[in-house]
Amino acid sequence: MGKRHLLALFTDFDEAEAVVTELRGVTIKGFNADKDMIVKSPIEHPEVEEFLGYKPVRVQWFTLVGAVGMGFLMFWLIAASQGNFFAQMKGGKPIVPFPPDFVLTYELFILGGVYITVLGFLICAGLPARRSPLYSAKVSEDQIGILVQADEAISGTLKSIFTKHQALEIQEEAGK
Amino acid sequence: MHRFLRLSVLFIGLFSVLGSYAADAPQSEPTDPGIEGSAIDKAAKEKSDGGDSAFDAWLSKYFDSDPDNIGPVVKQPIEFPHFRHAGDHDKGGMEINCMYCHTYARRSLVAGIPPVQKCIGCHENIESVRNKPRIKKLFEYWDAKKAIPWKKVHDLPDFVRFSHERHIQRFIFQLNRPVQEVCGYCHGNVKEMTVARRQKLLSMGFCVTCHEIQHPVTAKDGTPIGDQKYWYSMRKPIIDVSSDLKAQGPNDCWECHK
Amino acid sequence: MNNDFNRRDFLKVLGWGGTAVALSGCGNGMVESGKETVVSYVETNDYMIPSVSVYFNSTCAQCDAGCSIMGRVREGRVLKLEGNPNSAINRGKTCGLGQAGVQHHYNPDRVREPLLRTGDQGEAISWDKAYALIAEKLKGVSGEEIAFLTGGVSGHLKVLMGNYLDSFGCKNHFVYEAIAPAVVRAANKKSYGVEMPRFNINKAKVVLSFGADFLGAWVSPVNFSQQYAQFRKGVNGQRGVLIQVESKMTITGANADRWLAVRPGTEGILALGIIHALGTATGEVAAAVKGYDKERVSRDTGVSAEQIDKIAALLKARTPSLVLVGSAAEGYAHGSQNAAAINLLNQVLGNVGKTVEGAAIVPFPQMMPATGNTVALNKLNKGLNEGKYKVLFSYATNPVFTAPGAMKFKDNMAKAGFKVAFAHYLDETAMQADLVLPLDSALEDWGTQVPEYMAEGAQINIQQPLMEKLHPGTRGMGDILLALIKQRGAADYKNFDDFYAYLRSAVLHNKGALGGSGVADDDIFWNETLSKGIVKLPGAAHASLSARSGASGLSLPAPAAIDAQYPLQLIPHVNASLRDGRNTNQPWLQESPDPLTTIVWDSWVEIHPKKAAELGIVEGDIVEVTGKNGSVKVQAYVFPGIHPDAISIPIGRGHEAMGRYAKGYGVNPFQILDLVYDKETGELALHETRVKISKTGQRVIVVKDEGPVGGNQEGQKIVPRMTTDKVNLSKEI
Amino acid sequence: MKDIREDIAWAQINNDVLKSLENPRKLYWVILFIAIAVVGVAVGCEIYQYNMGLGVGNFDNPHMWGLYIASFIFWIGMSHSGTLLSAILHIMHADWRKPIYRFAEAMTTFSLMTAGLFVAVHLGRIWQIYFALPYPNMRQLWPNFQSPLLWDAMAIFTYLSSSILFLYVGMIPDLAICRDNMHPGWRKKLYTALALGWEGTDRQWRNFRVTYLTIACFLIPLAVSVHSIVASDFAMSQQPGWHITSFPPYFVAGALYSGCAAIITLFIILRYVFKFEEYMTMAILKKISRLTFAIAMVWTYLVWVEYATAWFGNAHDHHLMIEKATGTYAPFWWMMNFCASVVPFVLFFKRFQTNIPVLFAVSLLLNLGMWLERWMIVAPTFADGYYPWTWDHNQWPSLVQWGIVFGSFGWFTMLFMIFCKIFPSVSMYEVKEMVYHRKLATKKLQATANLAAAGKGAH
Amino acid sequence: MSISTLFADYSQFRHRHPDGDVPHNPYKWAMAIDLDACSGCNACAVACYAENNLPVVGREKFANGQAMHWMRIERYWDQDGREFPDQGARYLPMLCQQCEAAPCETVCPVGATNHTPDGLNSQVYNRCIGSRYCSSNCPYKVRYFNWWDYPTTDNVWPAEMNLQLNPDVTVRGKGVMEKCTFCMQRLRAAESDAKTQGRLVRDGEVQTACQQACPTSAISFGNLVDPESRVHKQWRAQQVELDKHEQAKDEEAGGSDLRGYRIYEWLAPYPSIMYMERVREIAI
Repeated sequence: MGKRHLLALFTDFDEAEAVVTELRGVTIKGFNADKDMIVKSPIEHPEVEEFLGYKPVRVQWFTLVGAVGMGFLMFWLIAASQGNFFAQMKGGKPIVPFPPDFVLTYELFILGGVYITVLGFLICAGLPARRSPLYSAKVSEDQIGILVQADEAISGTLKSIFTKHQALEIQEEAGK
Repeated sequence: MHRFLRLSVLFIGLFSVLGSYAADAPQSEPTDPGIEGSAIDKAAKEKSDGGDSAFDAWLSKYFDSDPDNIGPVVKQPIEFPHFRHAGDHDKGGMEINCMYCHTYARRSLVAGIPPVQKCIGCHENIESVRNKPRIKKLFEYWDAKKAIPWKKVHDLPDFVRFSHERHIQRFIFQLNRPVQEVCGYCHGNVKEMTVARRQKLLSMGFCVTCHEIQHPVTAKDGTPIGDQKYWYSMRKPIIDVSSDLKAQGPNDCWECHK
Repeated sequence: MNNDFNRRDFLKVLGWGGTAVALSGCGNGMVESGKETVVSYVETNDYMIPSVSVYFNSTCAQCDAGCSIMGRVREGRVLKLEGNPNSAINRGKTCGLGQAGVQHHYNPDRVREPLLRTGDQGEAISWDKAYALIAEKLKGVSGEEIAFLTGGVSGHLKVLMGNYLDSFGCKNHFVYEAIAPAVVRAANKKSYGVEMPRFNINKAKVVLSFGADFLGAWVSPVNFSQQYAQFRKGVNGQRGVLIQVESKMTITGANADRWLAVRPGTEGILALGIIHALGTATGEVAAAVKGYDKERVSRDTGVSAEQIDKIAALLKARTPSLVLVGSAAEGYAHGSQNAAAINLLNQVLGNVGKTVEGAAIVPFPQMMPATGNTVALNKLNKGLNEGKYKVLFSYATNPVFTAPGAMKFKDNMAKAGFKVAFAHYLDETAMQADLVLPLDSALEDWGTQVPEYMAEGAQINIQQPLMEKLHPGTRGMGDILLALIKQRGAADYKNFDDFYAYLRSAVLHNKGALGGSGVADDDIFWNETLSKGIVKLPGAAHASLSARSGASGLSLPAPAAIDAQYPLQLIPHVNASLRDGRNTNQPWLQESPDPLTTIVWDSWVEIHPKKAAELGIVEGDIVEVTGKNGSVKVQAYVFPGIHPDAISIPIGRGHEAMGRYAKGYGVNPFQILDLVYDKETGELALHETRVKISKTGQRVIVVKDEGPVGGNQEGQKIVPRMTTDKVNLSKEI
Repeated sequence: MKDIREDIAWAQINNDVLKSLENPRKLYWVILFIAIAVVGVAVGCEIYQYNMGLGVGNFDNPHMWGLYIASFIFWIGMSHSGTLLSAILHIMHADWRKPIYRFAEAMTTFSLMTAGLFVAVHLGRIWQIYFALPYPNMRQLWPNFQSPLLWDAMAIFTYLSSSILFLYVGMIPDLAICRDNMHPGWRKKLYTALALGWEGTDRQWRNFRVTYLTIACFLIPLAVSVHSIVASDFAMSQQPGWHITSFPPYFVAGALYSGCAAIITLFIILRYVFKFEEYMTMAILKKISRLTFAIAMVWTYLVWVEYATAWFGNAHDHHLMIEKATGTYAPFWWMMNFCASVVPFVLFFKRFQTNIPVLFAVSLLLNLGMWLERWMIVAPTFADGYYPWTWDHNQWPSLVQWGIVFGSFGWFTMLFMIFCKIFPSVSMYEVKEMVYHRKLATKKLQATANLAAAGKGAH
Repeated sequence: MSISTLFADYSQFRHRHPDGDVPHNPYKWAMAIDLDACSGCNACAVACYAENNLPVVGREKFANGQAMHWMRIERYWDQDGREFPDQGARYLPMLCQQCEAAPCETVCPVGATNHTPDGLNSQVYNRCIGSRYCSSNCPYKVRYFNWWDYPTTDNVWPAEMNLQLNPDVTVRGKGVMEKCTFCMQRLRAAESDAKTQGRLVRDGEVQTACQQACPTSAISFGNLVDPESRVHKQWRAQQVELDKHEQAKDEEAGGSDLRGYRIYEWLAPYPSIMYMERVREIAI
């Protein structure tokens, strides 16, 4: 008796919110809203995150490490290459001139920041990801999708909750 | 995970393709009419062209700074047996000093090729090998009073000014290093070759790696070598544990680039 | 094997390693194997080290000053010429002209084998054929019917030439130099008793030069330049003063402390005026200068009266001084008088014996230089016109280019039966010849040379090959003459197989006189001589100067009134590097900017700003300069350093043949010269041509080095200059 | 006048934008064709120059640099306003940027690519350009980290790659939309790959927001630094007319300026060829025109600062100043001042702020002016540098130089047009957000209004 | 790479000649040119062509301002609106000033032009990528760029002319910058000989081509560090100090009575060539 997926589509956020709050409220054995429920929306929507409850975002940490690490490393490499490899002397200038190196460090600090941020984004957002079993192109158009994962036994109850809130459409994973 | 695997496979493929493209094409093996099937000759040949994979050749050609980097085999008018002249006694050589023939090395930019005169000078009196094909050829040139068109084997780019004189003077006459070692540092172990073949990369990196070493600028007894005790190069000399003065080789673009 | 065999073996080219090296410049940095061949020899000597260059001494043949040079030879190629420090003439220095000697040698436009004219183009023939041809043409030709035209020649070549002509009993050896100081020589002869005394510029405190461009192209520029440097340093901080009197500023004028733009042709008057102003003259000199009071002189010459006083005062105050007379003063119908008057000034100032001395004499009169003049050219031209000459030899001169167009030399030359040119290039004269015999370059040939102007001590310069012949087809002039003499069956030349042998035996023959008396072994002496490149003659006698004043019969014409039709005086000026045009095919010289206008690769006409404004001419206008004998179209350059009544076109460009670097660049002012001759010597008066100038409407951008603001510093401190009252030279080393 | 219709249906948005990927107007193809032709010319010139040497560009001593460097700066400058719209306005929550920032960002990317080409074209030995890259090599040499040119290289690389990432990340949700609606074919495959399996789940959106904001924050200082560094190519040198402290801000302002002008141009073109009237509305155009006018004034101020610095500076600067105004380059210098300082006053008038033909002409003039400005920075300093002997007033760029410069415009247009045809040049999801939030806002407004009305009624 | 090396290097290479009183190298090549002796005859320029394989660009390219004369003679007139320049011209041989703090060095993106320990301003042709930034930043405009590929251009080095090329000097292809090298090939040869013999180069042992040719010996060249060298004496006599950008003597009231000066000294590139002003006689 395995898990099955249900995808319900809603026209606007108010209904979606209602559904979500209800699903988080109800206690059905074998269904944990925080784990088994995913909300899909066509636009970036702050409210969704509010009524889904707080979930931490860790991208900034990547940014910090990337920027500082890359900047520091690069300064070190540049300075070292100037000082320790074949010396190219410039009249009246020190062999390791700090001002130019700072300029370069600045650029590389940003470079590292951006790159690692994107890397962090991919990791945190789990991209590139496998497509979930149930997906509707409507989600990328104008409808809110709520994807739940539950035992066949309780799928009925979930369905009833969806229908109660005028779900436009409920898709169901084909049985095994 | 599999994504990264694919990536690495791709890269390795790319490298090896490039490598096989960039590495030198295999050269035709020169026949040695001189001493057919003599053991050392064979050994010398194997030595002088150690075949390695295209990829390694390419890698060492472009990435290593001082590995053994085998140049192409050069076909010379006479296949001169270095191992016979300069080789060790026990291997049947005569241990002739490099600078006996390459006599310009200590006083000129180039090591130079001895005039035919010089070869004849000895070979007139060596009857035993007089009718060996190579010697015959030599005498043909001599009788025709023609210079032998030797091919350059270590031909540096034309904008490079390399002075044999300085290196010989410094390492052989001032630091009393053995000749074979000094010459061999760049030319490889010539005394075991037939005709010479480039053994080292001789790229700028090859030179630089050596010029960056802190060389002793005082002879063994601590007396300064020439005027080099303080200002041998751009970097100030250091005194190491053995309390003799060391300084870096000249690292000035115009020392070598003309 | 004896030594000079080695030398020649050394000069042999074995593998042009160097060339390959030099030519492929900034390739990528990979090491090659088996591409190039090593430079290797069959036999060597100790000094034959690849990549180490050796210097050999010889003599510069770019002009007749006779500077000694050292050729840098490496891998069998001569790479560069330096001055020979042991030569009293140039003391290790060279001029730009001398530096370009290698380009004369390596010139791609050299003639490479004998050419026989067939119709319009020449056909290459063998030397034997050429000699045979000459022999055939000479058969039954009497000495009077042969003309031998040369430039200035000296040394053993001259001897050989003389002997060759004697073998015909031929007296027609015409020596012609287009821009020789012939009038000055004559004047000197009159006033000093020698043609070319020694001038000690370095001993003089004041040098008053009447158009003598001694820093540029006059007589022996390198020697004079060195003297000039010492003269500027002066003794204990007393810096020498240079005053230059001329109508067109030369490089010497550009370095003068005072440059006087005198009305063309009135230099002599100014000289007399100065004598008058000095007031020290007595007797016939005083009588001669009586009429020349300041007012008149300044009226005639355009030099202000107080200027004349200043000069006189200076000449009084600072002795010894030196007065020089040069090409600008001699180039007039009354050139001799000009020169005489100026030399007179020298005598009045008592410089003779101090700054003007007798030069040392080489005790071999037959080797002394045969100096050229235009009288000879005239004579030859007349003869050719009358068809007197069946055979004409021409060597080291280019009359078709340098003779005034009005002489019709080209046409007259055609009247000679058979014309042989010993040529280096196919220049204008060679183009007219029936047979062209290619010569070795000066760096391939043997010879001796005796300079006309002898700096301290007498010396004979040795010329010797610095490298193997470039072209097997060429021969040395000496070898050719020797061959020709042998044709005449002169018995005493049988045992010389080439000119080298002749030279060697000739030198060894008077070893004693040449300072080799101490040396027993001939070979040693000979090799020493070659290695020195100079034979110094110890204790050679010095000519003594006669100090008699040439005041008698000194009559200077008042400046001619401005001719309405041809208002301007044309001054063809001599460029230090191109001279009479024999060096024009050397690109370095074409590209080295003219010192005054910085113009390259082209001719120009210099016009004073005032005159230019008058005629509405601006820089770059193509103007037509028209004289009685034709006209030339040339770009205008507005130039302050010229008298408003004169314009100036440089000599040396405007070739119609000679080679890729000379042909078609610029115009040739010789073509429009008037045939006016100096009254006494009969020399062609170069500066006497009168022209008019008119705009053609075209305009070009003048190809020159100076920028749009010309010689303006825009108020920056780039070349400041100090006044003598400010500067303290004694502090300097 | 609203920035956008609020009752516009989201599906409608999808359709309109996706249409632009399918069937633009004919004009699109005309432009693309012309662009490619011009690029062809430039490639020809470059090959000729490569074979013959730079002499064919008619450079000389002292005219070492010519149109190439001028155009280089111009293109770098062009890139900046893209960042202005997409990053700065994003942080300021100016949501009217949303329909237009996508193509502005694309403009940034492609003008940077064009600028990069000029660095290469300018070199005497383009085949050795890898000498300038800091990588461990068999020569054991490094580039000279002191050289502003190397800073340029670094900065441009950073800027280019960052903007590409920024553009891409911002495009992921739209790519998902394309993926969902595109009929099967290579494009669908492309979108599927690029969309990285985006499904708009809450987790994805959450991280997306933070990432996008972070990159935006990085881009702003980056953009400023990039053009300051380009300015320091000149300011760091000693030459009169270049060695001026106010150059970095001056260059940055100029960059934003020319960029905004370019945005107006492209705005008008895209609006027409892709029938984006719904989204690229007059109201937005008006906002851009005002922004442009403001920046124009900033620039004008700074250019006068520069003139003052030169005028009261040392003799050489002073002289150069006079030469610019009266010498060989005078016509261009005056035209530059006219186009860049006077013409913008047209935007001062309301009626022109929405008049498309006028704006189009004006924007082109502004760009011309800004290009001239760059040229007037580079060339006159060579003509009248320090050393009077080498002054040279006769040098004139040859057709080869001009050909390559014009070609660069073709190159940019080509890339840009191709991009707009393949990727949505209007950000669909953000327009949706815009519409959504605006609708909410008006709802709230009405609600309060009704409340107030009701309250009155209760009285 | 250790931090100690790093900071050692930071200070180590900063020296100019001399560093305080102690020169950090036995050689500092410098020149002194006496403009009072210079007659502007161009011999030096031609000698330079001969020594350094300079291409003759021909008339058209010269007209385009693409001439390659490392050594150029400049002729200036007095700017006092007289009818005639009757006090002569002023000649200035202008060549690379081999600055101690050269503006060209710092800006080269690939480090093709560096400072050598003996105080020259090296230009490495095969490293140059032709960005031409160095020349843009040179106040004297004495750097010349190969706009064309001269080795393959007609009549630059035709058939035999190429045999004259100096093997010790690279022939530059298209797209590289070049400039006066103080005849580096001669210096290096002399230095290496001296080293072999364990001594320093003697004064006068090595000459530059221009100096050797100069008929008036206006150019003197040598080692500024060697107190016995002629150049050193001249610089000292003229009270011109290499590492100052304004000389003490110029501060004196009424100016100095010495002739030595350096062009654009105030820009502080510390040129290695001292010129000595031309003198004008007032007695005439």
